Amino acid sequence: DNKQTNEIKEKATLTISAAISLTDALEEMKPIFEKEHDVELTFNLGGSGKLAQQIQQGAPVDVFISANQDWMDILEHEKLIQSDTRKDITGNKIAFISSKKTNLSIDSLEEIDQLDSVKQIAVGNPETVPAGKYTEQFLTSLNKWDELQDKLILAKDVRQVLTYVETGNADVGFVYESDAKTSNQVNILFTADTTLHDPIVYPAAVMSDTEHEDLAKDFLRFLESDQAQDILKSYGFNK
Amino acid sequence: MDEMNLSPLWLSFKTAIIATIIVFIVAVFLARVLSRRSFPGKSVIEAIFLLPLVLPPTVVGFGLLILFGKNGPIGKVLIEWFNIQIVFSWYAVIIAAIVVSFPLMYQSASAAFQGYDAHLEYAAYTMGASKWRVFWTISFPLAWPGLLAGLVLTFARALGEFGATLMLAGYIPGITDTIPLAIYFAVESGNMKMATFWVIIIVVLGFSAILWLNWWSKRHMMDHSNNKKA
Amino acid sequence: MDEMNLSPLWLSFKTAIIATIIVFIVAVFLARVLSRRSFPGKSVIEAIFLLPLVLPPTVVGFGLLILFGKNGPIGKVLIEWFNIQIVFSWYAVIIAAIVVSFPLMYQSASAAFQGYDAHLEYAAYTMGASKWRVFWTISFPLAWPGLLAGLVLTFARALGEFGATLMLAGYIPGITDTIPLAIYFAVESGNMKMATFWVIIIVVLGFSAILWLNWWSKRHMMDHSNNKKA
Amino acid sequence: MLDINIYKKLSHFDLHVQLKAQQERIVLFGPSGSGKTTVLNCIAGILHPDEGHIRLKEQTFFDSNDKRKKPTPIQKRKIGYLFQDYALFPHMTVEQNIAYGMKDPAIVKELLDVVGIKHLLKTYPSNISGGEKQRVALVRALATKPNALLLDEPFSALDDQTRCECQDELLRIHNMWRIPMIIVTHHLGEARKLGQRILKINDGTLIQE
Amino acid sequence: MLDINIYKKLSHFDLHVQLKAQQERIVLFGPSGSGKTTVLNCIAGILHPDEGHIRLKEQTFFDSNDKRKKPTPIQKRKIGYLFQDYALFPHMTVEQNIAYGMKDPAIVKELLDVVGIKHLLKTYPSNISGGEKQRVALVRALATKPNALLLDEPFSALDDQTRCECQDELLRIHNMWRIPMIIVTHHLGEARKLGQRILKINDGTLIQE
Ligand SMILES: Nc1ncnc2c1ncn2[C@@H]1O[C@H](COP(=O)(O)OP(=O)(O)OP(=O)(O)O)[C@@H](O)[C@H]1O
Ligand SMILES: Nc1ncnc2c1ncn2[C@@H]1O[C@H](COP(=O)(O)OP(=O)(O)OP(=O)(O)O)[C@@H](O)[C@H]1O
Ligand code: MOO
Ligand SMILES: [Mg+2]
Ligand SMILES: [Mg+2]
Repeated sequence: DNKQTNEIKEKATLTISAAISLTDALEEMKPIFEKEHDVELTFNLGGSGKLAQQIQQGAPVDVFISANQDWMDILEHEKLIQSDTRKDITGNKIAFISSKKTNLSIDSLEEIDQLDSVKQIAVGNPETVPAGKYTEQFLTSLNKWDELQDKLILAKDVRQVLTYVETGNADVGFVYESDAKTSNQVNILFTADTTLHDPIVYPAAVMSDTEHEDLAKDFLRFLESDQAQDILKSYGFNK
Repeated sequence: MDEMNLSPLWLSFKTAIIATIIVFIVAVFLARVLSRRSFPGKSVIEAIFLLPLVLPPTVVGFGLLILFGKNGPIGKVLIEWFNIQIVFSWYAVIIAAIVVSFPLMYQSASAAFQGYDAHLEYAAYTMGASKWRVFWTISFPLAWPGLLAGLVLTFARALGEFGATLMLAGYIPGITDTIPLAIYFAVESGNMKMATFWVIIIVVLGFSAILWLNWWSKRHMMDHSNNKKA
Repeated sequence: MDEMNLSPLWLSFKTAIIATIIVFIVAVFLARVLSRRSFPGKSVIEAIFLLPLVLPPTVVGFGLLILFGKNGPIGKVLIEWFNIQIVFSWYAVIIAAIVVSFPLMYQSASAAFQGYDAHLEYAAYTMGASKWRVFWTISFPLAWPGLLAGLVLTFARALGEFGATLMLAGYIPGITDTIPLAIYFAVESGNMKMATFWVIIIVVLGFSAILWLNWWSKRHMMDHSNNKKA
Repeated sequence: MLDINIYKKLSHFDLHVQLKAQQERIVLFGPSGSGKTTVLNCIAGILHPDEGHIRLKEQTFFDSNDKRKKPTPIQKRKIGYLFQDYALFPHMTVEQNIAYGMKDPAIVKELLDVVGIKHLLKTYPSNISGGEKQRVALVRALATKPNALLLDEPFSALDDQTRCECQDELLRIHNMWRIPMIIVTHHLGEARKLGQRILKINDGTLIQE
Repeated sequence: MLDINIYKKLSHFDLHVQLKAQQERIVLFGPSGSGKTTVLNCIAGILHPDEGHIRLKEQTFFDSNDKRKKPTPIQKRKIGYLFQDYALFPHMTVEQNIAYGMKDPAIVKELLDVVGIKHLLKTYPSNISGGEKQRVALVRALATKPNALLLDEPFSALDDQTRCECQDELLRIHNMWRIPMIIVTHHLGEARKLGQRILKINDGTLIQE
């Protein structure tokens, strides 16, 4: 009896493990959704791989938003997510950036051959960083990847790429467009043609063992709403 | 920086202190028990204690996640018997801090207990003092300089712990967001002002704690050595 | 696991050893100079030495990047004068390992030099020994148990260093891919076999080094204390 | 009352000491390195004989024939011991050193006056002279009001006058307490003055006088 | 040859010692705590007087009137010192202890025989008796062939026979080297035997005999 009243009083808490690049957008959505649903949102942010591993080890998560399909596939294969709830909620582009301080003049894909003149190129490790994987595909389709091997600095995440470019230690780098927009010290020289790499999508799904299934599904629905999509766009995400 | 949430400060402070106390007690006890003993395999045990230092914190975190996760051998028991969920909770933050700082305290304490003249303990025994009393009144104060060094290292390491915490405790604002995690996420989201703010806070916090510890030690534990040169 | 590249093993080994040697020399020297002196601000200096321990390694790495980067105050000079590029090179790996493990050695050494009877040094001086000789033949061996503890901590920490290395050195296969970096990327990419392989390698490497160090110390530095109980 | 029979291999000779003492003062007298300190250490429980037994009053501290019995730990033997090298606690003041095992504050008060270290109570052992240390160690050993007393060259660092006062005080205390005392000394006059029985030891073997 | 004038405030009295010594043996004789060890420490350079001077041969070790001059460091004074608490190096064998500052191996060889510690050469100081330690410290101090010798109660832990042999040896060495020696002792017989001059000290002040 006593227990019940307690449960009613306590607001439900929805734990959302989300790719770290979505941090700012999610923070902006948080109060809106919380108000509509009388729920508290808790974000657990990190690299998609780390988040997936936490889920594999039984971390109490309700919703997972990954920055790539691979980890979502693994979780789906292990039946840790509800397959029917899986949706691609947004997307991103690969941006080619340089420091504002340099006067590099690669303004378009056609001038990419000038990359030969730069010394160091920062890119996410393609084996672990989705943005790196897409960059690899992009450069491979231009037949540049192998040629540039010796100049590549592999970073553990997109943020590290940004840091290298911001501090001038790498001349140029490849990051998500959304990441590039968080920094006011880099220029986006151009964005990669989306046809030259796999589509960059952010799949989301409700966990199999969630205790708040309805709320979780509401949250996924909310992510697809115009309001949420506008917020995502303002941070550089595009479906 | 508009809406400054100070919870990481309090959380980090609380965590570092509690972890330091627990590590201190356990490591000093183990070091004392093992320091004057020699048996085959002792070196191996001591090397195992150093594991969390050799492995990158993320890997330590991964190991802890496997142990304390819902399906892990320890995590399972804790949930079934006590309904305590470790992952993503404050317990996880504490556990991570304890595990990574333990080797520092153990090594320091172990050296400290070898450093003084065992004869003095015998002298205390002849005066009828119990083992417990001899430990507290003779061994402990004589080993103190080394123990203090270990304490300082332990506190600093617990305060700065990041990799294992992130893995085991996740980054959950208000619950597991210690200062190092706050710095990391501020950097990740490009908020350099926020990052700098937290770096300053953690440095000030670490410094004050360490300076206080040194001051306290000089006052209460080492007054005899101050007099030495008088 | 098909095409196993063993370069991280050699790189980590080399880095840990060189970093340990450098840290040992510098920290022991500084600790000795400061341990028997007291001046205002000494505590503050010692607290600064602890900074790399309090700050998360990534932040330390960020700081090093600012210092040693192409446009950093030190990095610039090195490039212009000596044409040495630190960032993304093996130097970066070494520097990161040195910086993060320094506090461990300093604290241990500092405690060790306070731990023995200074009278014995005077006795050596009356026999005409120079400062240098007294240091090597008296102070150093008497402080050895604490120095050994510091050495073990330093080596383990240098071997396990990850965050600052990754930031300053990047991940460049064959040049800066130490074992901890290899483990990290294996874990991140879900290649658990590879991760386990490297974890085993680093544990074996760390253990062998530490066991060897303990064995060597027992043989060459502590033979007198073995005899104590005879 | 005190009954010991010690056999112990040392590096250069074997120690073989057998003695029984009532409530008397026994002086152990012998050249340097003859095994005197080793005997005291065995009685106190810091070392153990290879063979033999050690008994005080009804208690058996050590008995090599009784395999089940472990040696009584030092702290249960109630034996006062003035160490040859004093073994003062460096982190405690003279006062704290003396108070550490103190059972009889009255005795201590008297002693402090007689042996002349009252003015040093608040000082640390590293800041007092050799003879002062020795006197502190003496008071500390007596303060525990032990069942037996072992004194290893208790007055070797004292000048004749101080030594004489300390000896007299020791005799007075013995008259009061009536406990077995074993006193090690090199000083023949001292041996004659303090010993009700003098045992000579040489290379580990007793030569009754 | 040795010319000292020391003024130093101690906690319970002031030390004021003035003495000149040619190549002679001076005994410093006085009650426990009277400042004997402090005098030796000042000469050796371990402590410094508040005022006064210390000179040996042509060298000035300390002079409070000469503000520019820093006290000569211990290791440049060439003064042999047997510490009251021996100060043997615990991590070195007896042999290594003696070899540490050895200048005169011939003397050492003779000494080892006479004082009877030859069989202990490979042993560590923690494993030898009190009197044995004292003799090691004596040999160690003499081995350096110093310009002056300070002995702080050099024979206090020795039995009469060993003591006598050691005293004779010391006299023989003094005859050979002809250096100033300052010997602290409490033993009147020893003072008479060793001292060409006996200086009594009490509460820090000399009383010429
Ligand atoms: N800790 C030890 N380990 C091994 N041997 C020792 C130890 N202490 C002393 N010895 C040896 O045992 C013998 C007896 O030593 P002990 O200390 O009992 O002599 P002692 O009669 O007290 O001499 P002293 O009058 O010089 O103090 C000596 O030969 C000495 O070298
Ligand atoms: N390290 C020190 N610091 C301060 N005071 C000291 C120190 N050592 C000794 N004293 C004090 O100085 C005085 C003289 O001490 P000193 O050691 O010179 O005496 P001593 O004549 O050698 O006596 P003993 O024969 O007992 O060794 C004593 O009152 C003592 O308490
Ligand atoms: O946070 Mo991610 O998974 O590196 O885009
Ligand atoms: Mg003895
Ligand atoms: Mg003295």
